[in-house]
Amino acid sequence: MDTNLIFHIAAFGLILIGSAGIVLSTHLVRIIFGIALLEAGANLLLLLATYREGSSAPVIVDGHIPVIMADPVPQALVLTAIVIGVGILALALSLALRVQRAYGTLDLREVRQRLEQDIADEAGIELPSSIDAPQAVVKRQEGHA
Amino acid sequence: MNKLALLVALPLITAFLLPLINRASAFAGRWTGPLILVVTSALGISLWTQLGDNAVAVELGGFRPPLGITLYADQMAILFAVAVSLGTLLLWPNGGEDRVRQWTLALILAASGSGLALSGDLFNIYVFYELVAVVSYGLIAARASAGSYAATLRYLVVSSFGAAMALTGIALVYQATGTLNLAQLAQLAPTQLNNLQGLAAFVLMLIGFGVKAELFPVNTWVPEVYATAPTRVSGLLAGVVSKLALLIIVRLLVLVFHQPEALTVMLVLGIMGVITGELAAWRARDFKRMIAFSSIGQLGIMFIAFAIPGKAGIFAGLAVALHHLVVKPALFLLAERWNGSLSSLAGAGRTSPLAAALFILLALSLIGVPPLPGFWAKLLVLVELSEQAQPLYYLGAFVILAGAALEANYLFRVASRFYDKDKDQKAPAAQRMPDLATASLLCAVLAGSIFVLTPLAAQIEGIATQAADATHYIQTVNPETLP
Amino acid sequence: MELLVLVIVIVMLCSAIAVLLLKDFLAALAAFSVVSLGLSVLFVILRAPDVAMTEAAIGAGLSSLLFALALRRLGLWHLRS
Amino acid sequence: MRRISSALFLLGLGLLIAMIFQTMEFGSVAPLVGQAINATAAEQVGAANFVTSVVLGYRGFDTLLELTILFTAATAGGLVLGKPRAGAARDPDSGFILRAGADLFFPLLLVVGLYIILHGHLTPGGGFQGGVILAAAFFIPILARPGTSMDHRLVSIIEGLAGAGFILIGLLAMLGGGDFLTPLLDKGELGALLSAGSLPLLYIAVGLKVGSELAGLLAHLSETEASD
Repeated sequence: MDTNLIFHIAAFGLILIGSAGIVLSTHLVRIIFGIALLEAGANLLLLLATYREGSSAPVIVDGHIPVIMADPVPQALVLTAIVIGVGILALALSLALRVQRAYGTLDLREVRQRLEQDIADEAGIELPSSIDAPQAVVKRQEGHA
Repeated sequence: MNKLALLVALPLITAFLLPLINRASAFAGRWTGPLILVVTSALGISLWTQLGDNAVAVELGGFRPPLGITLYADQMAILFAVAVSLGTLLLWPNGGEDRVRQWTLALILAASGSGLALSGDLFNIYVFYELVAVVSYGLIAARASAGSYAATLRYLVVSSFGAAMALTGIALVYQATGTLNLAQLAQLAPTQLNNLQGLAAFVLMLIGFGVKAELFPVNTWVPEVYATAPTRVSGLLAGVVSKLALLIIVRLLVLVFHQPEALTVMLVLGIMGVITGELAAWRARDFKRMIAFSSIGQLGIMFIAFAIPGKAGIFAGLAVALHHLVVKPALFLLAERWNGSLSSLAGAGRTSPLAAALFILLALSLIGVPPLPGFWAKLLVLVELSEQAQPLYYLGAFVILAGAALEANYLFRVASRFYDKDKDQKAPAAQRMPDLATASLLCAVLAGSIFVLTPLAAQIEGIATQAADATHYIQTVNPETLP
Repeated sequence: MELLVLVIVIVMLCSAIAVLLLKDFLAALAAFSVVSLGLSVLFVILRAPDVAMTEAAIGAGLSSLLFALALRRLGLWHLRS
Repeated sequence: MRRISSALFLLGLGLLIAMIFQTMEFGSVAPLVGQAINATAAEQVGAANFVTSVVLGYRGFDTLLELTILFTAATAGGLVLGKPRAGAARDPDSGFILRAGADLFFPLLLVVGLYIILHGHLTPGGGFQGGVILAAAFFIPILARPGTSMDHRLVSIIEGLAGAGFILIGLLAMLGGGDFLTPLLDKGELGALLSAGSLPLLYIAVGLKVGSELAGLLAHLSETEASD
């Protein structure tokens, strides 16, 4: 098998697994894990964009200039993307702490319900009459089932 | 002209130093931020007047494109950069506990918004976009209520997903072309991105940047965030930031992605946005979420308009976008005190007659009643849509008309509540002076534009012509041809 | 070389799935670190030492530390005793 | 309902990726910009590590924004987590070994971090990697002694000045008539410690900024009271 193909499978695999984690998980921490995995996959894909086998790292050591150097641009981009990712990760975890403190749960469905309730309370309307009414009813039925 | 970078650098350095300035003198801390925004707005306007028909490009770091990062300023870019600065100034955060942090964030929002409008490098756009996203999280969570934390976290999840998708799209573009400079991409696109991979990259970036532009499948955050964020922040996000995301998508369409399928995808998603947004707004029972959903509908109209190929689409879309840019922040300012259910607004017309009058003016323009600017913007979109003479574009026109009918229904339902006599309920609180003054100012701009409609339209058409001209972009940036 | 890459990729993808499926969050965090470490080895193979260092320091080190702190504060450290 | 739409969404994404996989020609296009940079970076910027040339030279603007994102995340994190309550529940004491280890590690990490930052233009590594190590150096003692807290005033002074320093170096170039962020100073001899013009200065600013932001974020997270 081609090495390049394996690398791409890894990148797209991480992207798919991360997306699945974000879309299908119901626990907020799990969703944040999904975001981190998705970002890792995207970073790998970006680095692979112009990778060619047989190149060497884009660093001149002791005045020795390699014949084929790897493309330094995606490396710089991935560097940037990794640091951005960790900043957002920290913020996401801080928010998760706050949400848990406020609602006592990190289950996405419960958080959504409490959020709807909060918005409805603040506006002074009954919850079932809100726009998400059909969904809320469905959710409750799922809960009973 | 290399002062262009100051539009980003000045607010940024002020933001870095603001906590220190505030520690030295609370007075200086209070006024430095607005002062800097006045300076950048003035700078932007002076750059605009120098600009004329010739766009300029600034090579950051002194590296010739495509090696370095380029800032590209045409009239459209500077227009939106100034809009961000002015918008942040008008909607300067004034509530909550941790004010210095909020002011810092607002300054960064002004810097990153201007940069987003000006940037001419694909990855740089991504970084700016993430910066705008992180700033918005901070500003929304500044409300410090349980709901705002939960809404911010849900927004963060959607937005991070979108950003990762956009990054994937950028990786695909880089894989196919080996460059990130938009001008050089415009040169290479016809040969190297005019294929399925290019289309996939566009769809990924559309999903990614569409999150902030309230694009149909990735707009689940909109009602929650606008209902729980501080109203001024909601006004900024819906009014200004969403247009910036749209601006990027338009730039990408003009320069890089020329597939007809790309326009079709945008058209379909825009139609879905209008349908879902207006229907949800019609069913909404509280004021904030009503205008939040109506904002999804309006942005759907913009997506439909920008899906019209060529200059005509940009002209029409820009007209709707500028109209919405003025109307939506004003509506959110009114929502500061009218944050309750629609039925609790009974009698608001007597407690705050000015606010009620402003709302009716805004509503009329939003629906598109002549002679208000909203009418002309919508008319423009409808005319251009019908000229396309294709079923999907006719459908778009029909959906916009049906949406206008729904809008008329729900907005007038609210307006008639204002003058209801409901003995059981006490009338809602009167509007606060600063909010009312800002909203009046925006309404004055809206009403004033009726009298200068012809020159204004000519001006917007000029901006659109310039923005739609990919050759002009390439010539201005003038990237070196690499072996 | 090819075999090495193949093994790393398989381990990484399995760990990534484990991150989402493991009930115990601490175990999920460990699996996540494995993904990050595998990724940084891949970066070395891809001739990107700078990125590999950053991924090891930030992805495997700092992110895991952030997750660990958050799990501790969220009370998820010992989900099953 | 939500499950179904999520599954549909994932299916669409999977199809999109499959389509990309089908049409993508791996490694077929030459790295246009990358090759040009590899050919001219040594002469134009003067750093032996070309990734550093890109990070601080060609794409220095990205790096400034990246620092801003960290700053924003730290500011927003502070806004979200707020000040810790006095007398909040603390973690149990960490024991002698970790404390002694922390004391031992502190100077070591400090030196390693500074070394990596200062050699960023010569060898792999630089402001980001070194900054993370600096953050660890200041954070591990807190982890070892749960009672102590970080001096947030100092952190905010360092982060403000380091960020402003980066921009000021960029603005200085504009005073000289150049463009924002143009590298300054003499490029020196390729591979020497004092080379690559103002790049090492920028990396010091980056390292301090990254270190202080991350240390501040970590401290904020760990100072929030434990929930159990």
